[in-house]
Parts: sequence; structure tokens; C-alpha cells
Amino acid sequence: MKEPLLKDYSTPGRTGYSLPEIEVPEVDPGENLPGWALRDEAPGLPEVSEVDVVRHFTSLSELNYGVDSGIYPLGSCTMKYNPKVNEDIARIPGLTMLHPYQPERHVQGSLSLLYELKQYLAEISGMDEVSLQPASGAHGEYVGLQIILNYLEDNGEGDRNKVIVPDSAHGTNPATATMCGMEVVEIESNDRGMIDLDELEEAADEDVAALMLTNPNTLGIFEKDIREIAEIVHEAGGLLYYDGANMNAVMGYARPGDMNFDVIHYNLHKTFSTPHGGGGPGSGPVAVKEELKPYIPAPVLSKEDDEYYWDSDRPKSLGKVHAFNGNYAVMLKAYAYIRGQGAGGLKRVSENAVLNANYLKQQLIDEFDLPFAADSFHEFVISGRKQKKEHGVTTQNIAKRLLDYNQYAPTIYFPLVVEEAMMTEPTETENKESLDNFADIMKTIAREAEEDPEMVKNAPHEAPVGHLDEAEAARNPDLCWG
Amino acid sequence: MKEPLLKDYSTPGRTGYSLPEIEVPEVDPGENLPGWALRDEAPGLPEVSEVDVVRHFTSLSELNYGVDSGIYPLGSCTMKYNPKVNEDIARIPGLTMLHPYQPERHVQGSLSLLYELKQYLAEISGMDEVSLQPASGAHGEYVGLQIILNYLEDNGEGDRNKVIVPDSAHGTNPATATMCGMEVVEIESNDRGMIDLDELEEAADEDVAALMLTNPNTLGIFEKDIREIAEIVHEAGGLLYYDGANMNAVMGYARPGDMNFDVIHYNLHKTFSTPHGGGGPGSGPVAVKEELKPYIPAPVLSKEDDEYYWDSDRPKSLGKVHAFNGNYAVMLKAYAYIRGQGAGGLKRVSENAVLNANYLKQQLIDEFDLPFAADSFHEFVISGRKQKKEHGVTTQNIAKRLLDYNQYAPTIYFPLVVEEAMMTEPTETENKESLDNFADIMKTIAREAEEDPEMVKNAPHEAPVGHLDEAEAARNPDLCWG
Amino acid sequence: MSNISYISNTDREREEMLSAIGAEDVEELFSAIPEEVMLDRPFEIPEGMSEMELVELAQEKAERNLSLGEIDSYLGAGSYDHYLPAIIDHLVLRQEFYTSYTPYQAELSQGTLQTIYEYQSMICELTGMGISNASLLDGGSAVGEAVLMAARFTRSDKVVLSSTVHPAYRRVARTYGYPQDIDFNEIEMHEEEPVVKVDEIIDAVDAETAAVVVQYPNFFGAIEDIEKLNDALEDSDTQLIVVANPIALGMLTPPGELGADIAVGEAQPLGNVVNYGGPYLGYLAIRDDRRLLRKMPGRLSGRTTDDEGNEGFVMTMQTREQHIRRERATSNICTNENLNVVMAAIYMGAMGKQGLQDVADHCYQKTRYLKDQLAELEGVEIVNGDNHFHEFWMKTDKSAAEIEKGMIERGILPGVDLSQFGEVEGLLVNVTEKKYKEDLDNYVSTLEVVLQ
Amino acid sequence: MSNISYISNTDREREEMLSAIGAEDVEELFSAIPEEVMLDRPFEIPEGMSEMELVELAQEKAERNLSLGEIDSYLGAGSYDHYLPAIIDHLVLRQEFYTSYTPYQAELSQGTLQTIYEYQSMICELTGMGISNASLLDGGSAVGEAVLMAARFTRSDKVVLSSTVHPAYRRVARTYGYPQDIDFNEIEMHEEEPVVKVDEIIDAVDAETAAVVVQYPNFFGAIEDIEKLNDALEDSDTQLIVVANPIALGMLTPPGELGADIAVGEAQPLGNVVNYGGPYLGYLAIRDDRRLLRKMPGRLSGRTTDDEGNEGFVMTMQTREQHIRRERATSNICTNENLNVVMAAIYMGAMGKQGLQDVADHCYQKTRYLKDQLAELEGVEIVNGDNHFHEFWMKTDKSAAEIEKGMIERGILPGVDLSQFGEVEGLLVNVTEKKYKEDLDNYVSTLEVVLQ
Repeated sequence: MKEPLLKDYSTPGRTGYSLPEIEVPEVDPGENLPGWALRDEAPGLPEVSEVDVVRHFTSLSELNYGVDSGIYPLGSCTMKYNPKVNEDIARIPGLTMLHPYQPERHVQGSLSLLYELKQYLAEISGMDEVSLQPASGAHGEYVGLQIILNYLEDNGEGDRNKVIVPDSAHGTNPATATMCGMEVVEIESNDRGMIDLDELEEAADEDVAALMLTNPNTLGIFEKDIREIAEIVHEAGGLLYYDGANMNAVMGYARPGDMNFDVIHYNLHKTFSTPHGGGGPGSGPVAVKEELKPYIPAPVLSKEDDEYYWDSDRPKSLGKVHAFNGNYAVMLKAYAYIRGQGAGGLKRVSENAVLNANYLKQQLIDEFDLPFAADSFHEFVISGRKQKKEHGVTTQNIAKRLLDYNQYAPTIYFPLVVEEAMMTEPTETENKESLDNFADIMKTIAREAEEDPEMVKNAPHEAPVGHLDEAEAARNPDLCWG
Repeated sequence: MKEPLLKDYSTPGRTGYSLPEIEVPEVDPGENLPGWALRDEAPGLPEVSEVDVVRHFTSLSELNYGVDSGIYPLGSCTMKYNPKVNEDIARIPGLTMLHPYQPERHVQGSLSLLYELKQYLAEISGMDEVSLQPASGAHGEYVGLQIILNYLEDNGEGDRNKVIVPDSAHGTNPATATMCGMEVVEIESNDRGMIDLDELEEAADEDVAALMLTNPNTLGIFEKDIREIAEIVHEAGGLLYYDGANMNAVMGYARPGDMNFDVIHYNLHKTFSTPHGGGGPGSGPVAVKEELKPYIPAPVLSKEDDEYYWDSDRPKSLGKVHAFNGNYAVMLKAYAYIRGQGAGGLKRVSENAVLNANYLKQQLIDEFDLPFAADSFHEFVISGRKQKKEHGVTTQNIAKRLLDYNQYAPTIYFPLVVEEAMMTEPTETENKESLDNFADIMKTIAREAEEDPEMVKNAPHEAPVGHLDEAEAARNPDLCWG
Repeated sequence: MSNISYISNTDREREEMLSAIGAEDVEELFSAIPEEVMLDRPFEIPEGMSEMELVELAQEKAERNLSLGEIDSYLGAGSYDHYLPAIIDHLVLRQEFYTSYTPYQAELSQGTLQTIYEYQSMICELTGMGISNASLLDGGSAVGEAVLMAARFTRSDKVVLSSTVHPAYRRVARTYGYPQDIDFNEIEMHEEEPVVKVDEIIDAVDAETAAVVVQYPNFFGAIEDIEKLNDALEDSDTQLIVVANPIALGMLTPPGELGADIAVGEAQPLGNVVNYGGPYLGYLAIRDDRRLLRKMPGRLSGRTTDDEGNEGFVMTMQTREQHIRRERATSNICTNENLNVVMAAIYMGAMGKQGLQDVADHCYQKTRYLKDQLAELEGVEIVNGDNHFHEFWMKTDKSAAEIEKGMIERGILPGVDLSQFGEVEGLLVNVTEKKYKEDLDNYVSTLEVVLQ
Repeated sequence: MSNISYISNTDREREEMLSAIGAEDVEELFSAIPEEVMLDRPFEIPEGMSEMELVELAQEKAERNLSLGEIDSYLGAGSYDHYLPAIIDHLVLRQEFYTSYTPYQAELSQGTLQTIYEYQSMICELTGMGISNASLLDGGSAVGEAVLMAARFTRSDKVVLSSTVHPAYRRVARTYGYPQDIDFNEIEMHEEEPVVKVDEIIDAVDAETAAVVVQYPNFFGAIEDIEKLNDALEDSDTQLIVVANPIALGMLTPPGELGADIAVGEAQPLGNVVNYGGPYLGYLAIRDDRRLLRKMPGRLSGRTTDDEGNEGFVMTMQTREQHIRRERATSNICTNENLNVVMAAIYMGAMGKQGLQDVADHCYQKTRYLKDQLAELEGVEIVNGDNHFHEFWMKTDKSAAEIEKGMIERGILPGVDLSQFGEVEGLLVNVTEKKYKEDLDNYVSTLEVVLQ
């Protein structure tokens, strides 16, 4: 099962590429460039044939598990089916063979597509302007928070240095705040898994720049008091940032703009099904309310008399966060997804995502603890604390045991507010049989935890590798074959 | 590991397709067509979603072994690496979105390509004209033999009713002769694995229409006496047919035309690396000598003043064997392969195929019997008779045991002239490490046959399924889920 | 510079291998070839090139074509441009499907074998037949094989053939029948309607008749009176061979319910691109009869169990096949069209019960709409009247060649010029689900202009 | 009619599920949303469509572009059109790669993890550095992250930046540096040559300088005197950040051998299509230093063993990352550019030791040829002189805008108009291995015409 390293296929002199003749007269680069600048030795890349490369990466792929392999119920990650047609569209040469510095009049087709995408993203979120430049969700957070900070500074509020983050937030939220030079103030969730208004009131002082929030939150619970929350923060002079990781829950039902958020980022690779690619590329467009428009990254895609162009004349812009125009090909797929689904289809997506999550939760709550009883949206959090306490079987063990049944595991140990958390998001593209099957396996594992806890603790048993020594990996990092 | 049937995913009302609006006014077909002609009931196809279909066929693919999975040493099958670029070329819409009845002036690009392909195939085989119409090797044989029979008939020799086939021939040779209404005369190989000239002399009487031969033959041995063989048959008034299955052995070294063969078929999916697709599509072009030109299938791709056209005015043609123009997309891949390799590259292909076969044979002859000591070309035949006799381990057992090591097995029990035959063809795209690895595994199995014959007899142990009951399958055929 | 090469071994490895063999050089390995047949010059074939140049060369060829993406085409006549769901190519490009061999080692070929089994099953569902094989080379050769099969089964050599069967299929059938001395009796069309004279077929059938061959819908898109034909044949040994378009079977009563003994045809419309005529796949399905099955050509995948009782699939009934039975095989077929089978299986699965009906409905309704509009034009005669599925025969006052010329100039390929088959005049017009109303209206107004 | 839907459940199943939950209808599941934020109208977004219409829509958009396949382009400036071997897309479209998640469950993600490890290794081989991460979002943001990393490491906030670094990278670096109060000191170019004044850099560096940032080859395609720069910095704590083009490293001495502490840049040229600027991938590699490693942003794949002693791969050093360390993380980066990493790994593997040198040689030789021909034209000045890799700065008597206009009319995109960056005038001309001599000769003769 194990696949050697590519370099292990290497043999001196073997090649796997082809190139035309150079044709032009050749000169010794040493005649024109300083000697120190020319390599003494060839780069130590593998010497392999095309067949070697194809077999190697084919074998490696077989060690992976994709959405086409089965359910992928990672909470907050929205691992839904990735339409094949979107990949075809993102490979049309007339759309991909474009250089970022081509004259705008040569790329009007793509610019019109991106402009429409901006409009859809504004409409879906209830915001007024969109920047497509951020290349991932965290990048979007970074841009969004900088927009807020630039706005505050421009309005004489540059001294505000606190960002409030609930304890259930994604790690990117506090990390982003730090990158933006802010101090992070974490507030505890209340016993219903929501923001405690009193805590918030207390935290929201004259130093607060922003509150970062996901709604529904990472427990899959809708913050009902969202308008009050917004009022508290706004009254304190801060702004509201919406982490769009959970947009798949509420499309067509509720919009962050209507909840009085000021800035939101999307994860196109989550909600709009551009695949995750084993960890990117994603795309994290940021949408803002009217008064924040001047601060978004430059250039801004604009339209005048049916001509689309990049407007660089943005004196208040925070600048650039990407050398070019963001993750364009990911946007093509998101556009295709949105146009294929349409207004009604997007709403059905959220309805089915929420229905699937609630149904699956229902199947699991007899065996696993449910820390918060509130209505779930597109994901829910159960806890393995009973299994841990009674049988010493941790959530980590349960996750690994799931792999033996060829099911991917939920997100575990997150959110941090739940002990032995299993954050589970089936998405709308799973069907009832698939959910029933997953639930049956979870129940089986619960039974195994009672009857044969050691076996579960030693899982996985069927995966391509056994339990890997992460501590050793960190102690003696082996990060390069050289 | 096992994957359910697609129909097992079916749920009433589930769909996985999309279509535009019909737009035009709809009428009840019953108004225009007889009632008996309209379905009462919908066809019992599965009711599944796109996700279901994608996961199902992805899972099924995982139960297969392809050339990109590893060595595929099936003798006479030429399982070489299938270049990815050829697949891209065979998917260029300007080449694939052509209808067979489009005006010739709209398809000059493709016709010029096919015409060039004909020229290359004529040159490689040393023949004078080529028909691209046959859709597989056996189809090519059928066409080739009919060309011979039509020629003979046209020359007053229509009573000839015998086709001579050596006992080492592919099964398609006698089967084709029968389909052509011929009587099959099988002649025995001599002790050097070649045609016995005396036997041939005897068989080649006034009834002989043709001799069908592969050279090198299915033992991987070159029929050195080929010119004498041709003379004997020609003197008897018969013609020589060359089965091109083994062309990968001799490109650039020897041509059937120069050996005085009159007709040859190619297997483009073997020699020219258009993939086998799990059993097709192939393509079996037929090349003939000058005097046989009038008889090839119509229409014939022709050229006049730089214009390419299909010449249907072929009064002596045997007719059509395919509704359209044969397996065009397979030809695209063969063309790409030939142009990519070029004259020198094709010769190198054969050189390396022959070198690999000889090297692998050398590694195996200590453990396995070598029935014929003659020089091997691109394939060789070893025998498991020693293992069978001494340990009761058959060649079938050895083949199944190979699967446990994730190696595909050689062609077994063929050619029929060798007891417990293993006909092995590594092809030029394997490398020394891969051959050494295969040889090591074969040696290990030979050792296992000695030390633990029962284990080998019960192989495979690691495959997705165990040994399947073929007898039961034939006794009670279950050919349809209905 | 480096040309394409898929050879892994280096010069040094070649030296090592030669030395292991005990050969001086690679030429020595070819020394068994007698001098007089040794090629003493390089091939007259251009030298190789890089992948980049190769792709450019292919693109240049493509640019010299005018593809269906560049002109509005109404060509059909056995090759149909249906919409192909995107998933097909993604799945079929899994190397495990397209780079594998014929599933001789069943244990490592369960993917191919199960897919074939599912294809066979779905072909049976669609045709109403009991047993389908794993494909033949194309629709034309499948008709040829069906005729030979019927002759073998009945031990007779007379075949009655409707002249409304695709001319190319008839020609292929004659080629296949010729060496077996099959005697074809071709029955004419009605003069007014593009259907065969069924009574003449019935009259032509006698005890020596191996088979009757009709097409459904026929070459001109019309429905033959198969019900009547079957009633007449029911008690005879004559095999009723129905050549049916599988897309039409989304709407039409399947041949199995109409009494066909053998249903056969071109399955390209199920998920396969037009590809200038190939590779396509012939399907062949028979009624559930063990005796007939033994005469069937081509591969079969059967469901069975392994030694632990798990289900699995194998190639079965191989004793009919050439690699076992040699000169006594039912056919010489070896390689068939497996990858096309995979595509057809994915297509049937993806479209499913509702989708296949929906495609058929699109085809029918849009064809009817176009035909009705055209019928109103002066100088146009729709020979089919109302009898059609997704194709009809149109006669015009001007010659088909003139019409074609005028329409092409205006961006439309109006249909297949029937004169090329040497039997009748006019255009055969096909409409699939890919046409929009706008296209059809444009066809009508363009033809009006061209007719003037 | 049926629009695209990837939802499997039928109405009946939804009913069953609702009833299992105990909900009346699906709206009930949304009842936690307060009335006042409930959207009471449909989205103002067009209704959905079928896959066939969607593909047509995308094709219409494509037809309104003029792609690099339709014009002879010499645009570079950070985005390069190299030949992409066919195998890349075939392999990356294996669903196991592109539909999988970040490899949090290592046991089912060994394919991704090993590929990252191999990418890291090959980036190290190419750059001569000791440790590479698993990619950052693009070349620009990678420069930004490198600057922040150096600042964290040195606990200093002064950065000396060469003005010959790509203007967009400088702009991104400033955006990244702004909230951390990084003080950027930008050093000017020489007047005659498009290289920075290294002496001025050396003079600008003091004990508080966290990093010096130079590009190699620089924005104008020229080689800076990094040797001299490194000699001057060698004993200081200041981190030398070299922004290097990985294709150039097929020919140029790797940054690691030139004393770079951090090598960083855009890895798009390694197997990734131009794609109008994204998705690309930033690489970031450092010298082999445990202390520096702890400040590194982004993921790392490490080799380790499982409980049976078999080798395997895990994401490691995660305590630097946001999902563990939250507000104390080295960066907020989460999703990176993994599929681009896979493509870069396949590219580096496929081209290999010889291929990467060969591509670099093609680029260099063809650029030199074009530059030499152009230098002979009247009204043309090559600012680089002989100092270039695969790009050079060309000044002309006529304005760049005029040249561009005239060349485009004749089918050539002559280069990037430098005036858009607001610093200098002229065209930045890039030549890759995809150009033939004929193209280059045509460029020269066309420019000659346009200049007249």
C-alpha cells in the first residue's frame, strides 16, 4: 500500500519531459551574467520517466479520501459534492488562458462574469460592495478586519485596539485580529451555546474595534439576539464582522447584512462548492456595507457604460493583499454553481443542508451527549464525553475508528467550548441512506466502545497507515528528503 | 470493498440530470403515433442522483487495475503506457464534434490526418494501401480474409476453401476463417516453436486460400523461414495474411510487406498505445499489397489536388463492415503517438520492447521451464509445468497469486502448444526496476509453490474478491439484474 | 531538445540489461531476422516531436475542420448529437477504466465486469429483452452479427430485410452475410409513406426464413407496423430482429414487448460523442432463451459468488467465444467497445428513468414543432406526415444539394442529403434535445429564404 | 425541464426525515431566525438552469475574451505562460486529490501529505534552502508573510526593500506590514541599469533592520548583486529575503547558496496555468534553523512512523498555527493552495533535473535572441543590456501605449506596459520556452513596422 518517494524512482539520466528545439543561436550565459549567479550543479530534482510520475501520483491519490469516496461530515468545512461541470467550465481555454495584465478590453467576458458574481454575493449577503481579491477565508478575515480598522482610523477612532471574539469562534478569528495588531477579547458562551449579552455589554467598551461572529455559530445554533448584539457593538462604536464559513445554513432565509453586520467574508470553496483540493485553493471574497466601500482592496472591479474595468483610483483603499486578482478560477466555479442553482436552488441547498443535519443529529443523540439542546442549523455538535468517562474511549479514538468503516470523521475537539466535541456537518448532498449508514456506524462504534474499548482505542485498523507518531514528528521534524 | 449495484441506490422520484425547458408547444404523442407504439411504463432505469452515479462509478473504478497501477505483462496484448496527451488530443472539440455525414470540405483537417495515418501504416508494414474501417483486430482479420477471398474469386479461384493456421495462432484466426466460410487447417509447430515447412508444404494444396500467420509468432519467436513459407503458399496459389498483434516487436527492423505477406491488420490499441479501455474500443486497420487494392472496404479515403475525399466508386470492394468510418477517435490517438515518436522513436520502441522481454526472460528461466530456447522478441513463453508436476500448483494458481502482489498476470494457457503456458510481454514502457520487481515476485511464488503449495492454490488472498465460481456462472447465467 | 519518449530505461540500464542477457548490443536481439527481410533504411515518417508541438499540430488539424460547435447541425441518420453530462468524461478518464485490459483476470477487473453487468441490465430494461451482451463493434456490424446469429440458430439462410433499415446497416449485413451465403430479400417502401410494406414482408416469409429485419424508428424516423408484423410471425421460427434507437425507447414500447427475438442497434446516442462516426458501440439483446443465448456473439458478464460467498462478476459463457472455441466460435469478436459501454452505462444511470423519458420527449416535441413549421412552407413536403420520432424526410422543390448549399452559407447544416445512398432524394432532418426553439425558428425562416 | 440539482433526497424522503425530527415542514427548521432578519423575498438572482445551458453560458463569456491562444503574448511580470505537460491535469483531476479536505485525518490523507512533503523537498532542492512550507496564498502575500516572519524573528520592525521588487509584491508587503507598524525603506534603482543600488541597501541596514528584500531575477528580469549584499549582511541579524522565480533557478545559483535566510516567491510558473492571476501559490523556504522554523507561517508536512514502524506523513509543528495557537499563531493562514502544490509537485517531478534546466535554458536563450534583435532596431533601447533571465525592459521612442496598440493590431501583445505601476515607462517583455524563432522574428519585424 505504501508508495515510495518520487526520488526513490530516480535513476541518473532518466527523463520524462519533451521540449522543441531551441532553434535560436545559443550563447554561454556566463558571457553575460556574473559567474556566481550561475548554478554549479543541477537542481537535485528526481530523474524519472513520465510513466514513473503518472504511476507515483496515481498511487498517492489512492491513499486519499475525497468527497466522491463518500460522506465527509467535517463540521464548519462544508464538504459537499463538487460538480464536475464546474471543473470543465474552469478549464475552457478562453477563460483560463488569460494573463492578469492583458488589456481590459480583451477580457470583457471574464470581467462581466466576475462583476455578476460580485452582484450575486452582495445580494446573498445583503451587503453593498464586494472585493474578490482575498484568496481564502482567513485572507478574507484579514481584509475584512483591516477594512474596519482603516475605516475607524479614517473616522478618528484609530485608537481602538480590541476585537471581541466568542470562545466558540474559529481559530482564524483571533489569529487574524493579532495579525491586524489588535488585542483579542474572548467572551464565554452562555448555557444555550450563544453569546452572553451581559458579557458582551461588558466587553464592548470604548476600545472595541469589532466583534467577529459566525451565525449560525460553530455549534450550529442561530444567535437569535443578533440585532441586540449588533446594537451593543455599534453603540460602543465598534463594527460587526461576519465569518461566512456557515453561509450554507441560511441562504434565502437570513442575510448578514439584514442582521446589521458591516463586513462579511465568504468561503467560495465551502458554500459554492468549488472543491477544497486537499486544502486550497479557496477564495474568500469580502462584502461590505456602503460606508466601508472606500477601504476595500484596490483595484475594484467596476462598470461604466457596459464596459468593465479595474478601478485603481481608490485613495482610501487598504491596498493589495494579492499580487493579481485573487483566485479567479475558483470564482469561475462559484459563478457556475450559483448560476446553475439560481435563486430557488440556493435556498433549497440551505434547506436540505439544515434538514440533513437535524435528521442526523436525531439519529445520534441516544448514544452521544448533546451539549446544547437548541435547534441546529446545517451542523451540530455532539460530545464523546460519556464514552470517554465510561470507557476511556476518546473522541479522537472514535474518529479514527470511523476511518476503518471508510467514513470520514467529523471535526473533533472543536469548538473548544465543548468537551470531546464532534462537530458534524453532513451537507445537502448526502442522502438519507448515507446519513442512516453513518448513524448506524456511529452507533456501532458506541457499542464497540462499551464492549471492546481497547480495539477502538487502537483504531484505525484498516487505514493505509496506522496511528502516526505526531509527537516524534514535531520533536525531530523531517520536512524534506534532502 | 464491494460496491452495490447502481439500482440498489435507486429511490422513487430521485433524479440526477438536468435539461432546459422544451419551449415549443407540446402535443400528446398519442395523437400522431399508434397506441401500441407508446410505452405504458417508464423504462426501469435507476432513479439516482448525480452524486450517487459519481460515487458508484468511482468506487467501481477502484476495483480495477490499469496500466497506471503497474506492470501489465499480458503476452500478445501489448499493455504499454497510454500517453495522457493523446487523450487530450482525442478530446479537442474541433476534432471530435464532427458528424460522419458532414460535407467533406468541412472536415479536411481530420481527413488529412487520417490520410497521413494511412501513409504511415503503409510505410511501417511495407504495404501499398490501407483501410481504416475495421474497428478491432478481429474485425481487421475478417476484412483481410474477405479481401483475399474476393480477390481469389475475382481471379477465378473462388473454389479455394481452406485457410491454414498454425497451432500457436490466436483464436481469432480460426474463428475468422470460419466466419468467412472457410475450412480451417491447423498445422503443428516444430520443436523450435516455428512452422514446420514440410507440414506446410503438405497442407498447401490447390484448395488453400490463405495462410494466417503472426511473425514473430505467439511464442515470441521470429519465423526465420518466412520467405520460404511465403513461396510455398504463393506457389500453391494462396495468399499470406499477417496478424499484426505483434508489430510492437519489429518496427523499423522488419516489415510484413518485405516478408511477402499480402495482407496485414494492425491493432492500433496495442502497437500505437491507444488504450485498451477494459476491452475496447480498438481499431484494426488493414493494409494490402497493390493487387488487392480494389477489394478493400468502401469508401476509400483518397486525395486529389490537395483535397481529401471518400471514394465510394469501388465496384470490386467487399462492401462495408462498419456503418461509418471506423473508430476515428482511436485513430486520432494512434496518429498522435506515431507523430510524437517519429521514425526513430518507433524503432526505439521495438528495440526496448525486445530488450525488456529478453531481460525478463533471463531473470525467470532458472525457476520456470522455457519450452523453446529460440531468441525471443517482444514476448516470451515460459511454462509452469514443473510447478504443476512437483507441487500441484498450476499456472492459474501462479497467476492468481501474482494478483496478491498487486501485479497483473501474464497471459496464461496460451499459446495452446505450450503446457501451463505463461506468455509474458512487459513492453518497452516498463523499466528495469519494474522488471526486477516482477521477476523477484515470480521467484518468490516459485518458492512459495515449493514451501506452501496450498496457500498458492488458494490465491488470491488480497484481491477485492476471492476465487470466483465460473462454473456456476455458466450453469445458471445471471446476466441482468431484472 | 527532447522528443516524446515513454521509455523509462536509461542507456546505462540498457547496457546492464544487455550484459545480463549476454548480448553485445540491441541489434543482436534482432539477429533472428533474415538479412533479406531486414529493413535497411529509416521509416519514411517524419521525426518525432515534443508534446507541445504535437498538441499544436492537432490543433492546426482541428482548425481546418468546421465542427458542430461552429454550425447549427440537423444531421442524424444513425449518429446523434445529444447532450453529454459532464460526469461521463470525468469518470471514464479514471485510469482504472481506460487503461485496463479485457477483464480476463476477474479478481482485478471487478470494476469493468460490474459495469458491463449493469450496462447489460440497463439495455435489457430499455429494450424489454432478457439478455444483452457486452457490446459489438457498432450498430452496423451488430446488425450483421444478428443476422448471422439468427441463421445459425434457425439453420436457415434466408433473410427478409426492410428497405427502411439504414442503408449502411443493410450494406454491412450483406458483407457479413456474403461468405455465409445468406440470401437477402429486400422489401420495398410504401410509395407515400416512409415505412415498409409489412404485408409484403409477411408474404415473403416462409419456413426457410431465418430472420426478418426492421428498424424502429426506421431510417426515415418513422414507426413501422411492428405489431402487425409480430402477429404474423408469432408462431413461426423466423427470428424478428428489431434495430432500435435506444433514445427512442425512452418513449416507444420496447422491442421485447413487441415480440422481438433480437433487439440490436447503435448505442452511441447513449452518452457517446459523435466523433466522426466512431468509436461507437453496437448493442445486441435477445429474448430470455438459453438456446438462443448459446448462439449469441460477444462477451457476457455474469454475476456469481466467490469462495466466501461474496458476490462478484466474471466473463461467462466463454465457450461461445473464439479464445476458447476457436473455429467453432459464434463470432470472431474479441476486443469490443468496452469504454463506450462504460460511457453508456454512466449515461443511462445519470439520466435514469425520468431523464431518458425526458430526452425522448424533448426530441419528439422539438422535431414535431420543426416539422409542422416546415410543412407550412411552400415547396416543402414532409414525407413522414405525422409518423416520426426525432427525424423526418423532407422533400423540397429545389434539390437537396441546392438547399444544403444555401443553408450552409447561412450557418445551418440542414440534414443528411439522402441522394448519397442512391435510393431516394431529399433531406433527412434530425432534431435532438440540444436545439432551442430559437434555432428551430431560424431553420424555418432560413429555409424559406433559401427556397426562394 | 429540470435545473441542476445535486440534492439526492426526494420529497418523500424529506417527509420521512421531517417526521423523524418531529417537524411539520422545512421552514420550521429555520424558526430560530427572528422575524426581523428573515428574508421575505426571493434572491434577485436569475433562476437556475440546466447543465447544458450553463456550459453554453460559460462558452459565451469565453468568446468575449481574447485569450492567449488567440494572440501572441509576451506578457510576464510575475505570471508566466509555460508549457504544462498533459499529465498534470489528468492527475490533479483524480477526485482523491481535488475533492478532499485539508489533511486533518492523516490516515486517510497520506496522498496529500506525501505530495506536500515531496513538494517541500523539491522546493528545497530548487532553492537550496533547508525547509519549505506547504504553500502560501500567492507570491505577493508570501512576501508579506516573509516580512512579518523576519520581524517576529528579529523582534525588529525595519525593513529595507529594493524598488526592483515587483510593485505588486511591494504593495502587498506594505499592506501586511501596516497593522504591525513595519517601517519600509525603499531603495532606488540605478539610473542606467535596472538593478538596485546595493551599496545604498548596505548603508541603510542597521542593528534594527529585520530584513532586506530583493528579487532574483528582479522585476525587470535582471540579476541583482546578491553576492555583494550577502557579504555585507553575513554577520548581521538582518534576514536576507530573496524573492526568486523558481524557473530561473533551473539555471541560477539557488538563494540558499547565496546566503538567503528566506527564499520566497510565486510558484505559478511550476505547472500552473496563467488563469488571469489566480489561483497561484506562494512558496516560502528558510534556512535549516529550528528557531526560525518556529516563526514560520503555514502548514508543514513531516515524515514520521506509525505504531508498526511504517513510514507515514502528518501535518506537523501545528502549534504555530491558528487552529491550535489562535491569537498567538504565526499567521492566520488556514486554507492554502494545496491543489496548486500538487500541480507544482507533478511539474517538478515530470520535468525533473534535466527538464528544469532545459526550460530555463530555453527561456534564457530565446529572450537573449529577441533582445539582441530588438537592440538593433532604431528607436529601441534595452535597459537591461545583457543582464536578464527571461524578461527585459524595453524603452522605445514612441510611447508604450502606442507600441502596444500597433502590435495588438498585428496580433502581438508586446509586453507589460510599465507605466501602469506609476514608476517608470516602457515595456516589460517576457519570453518563455513556448516561443519559436519564427514568433520572435515576427515580433522584431512587426515592431519595426510599428515604430515607423
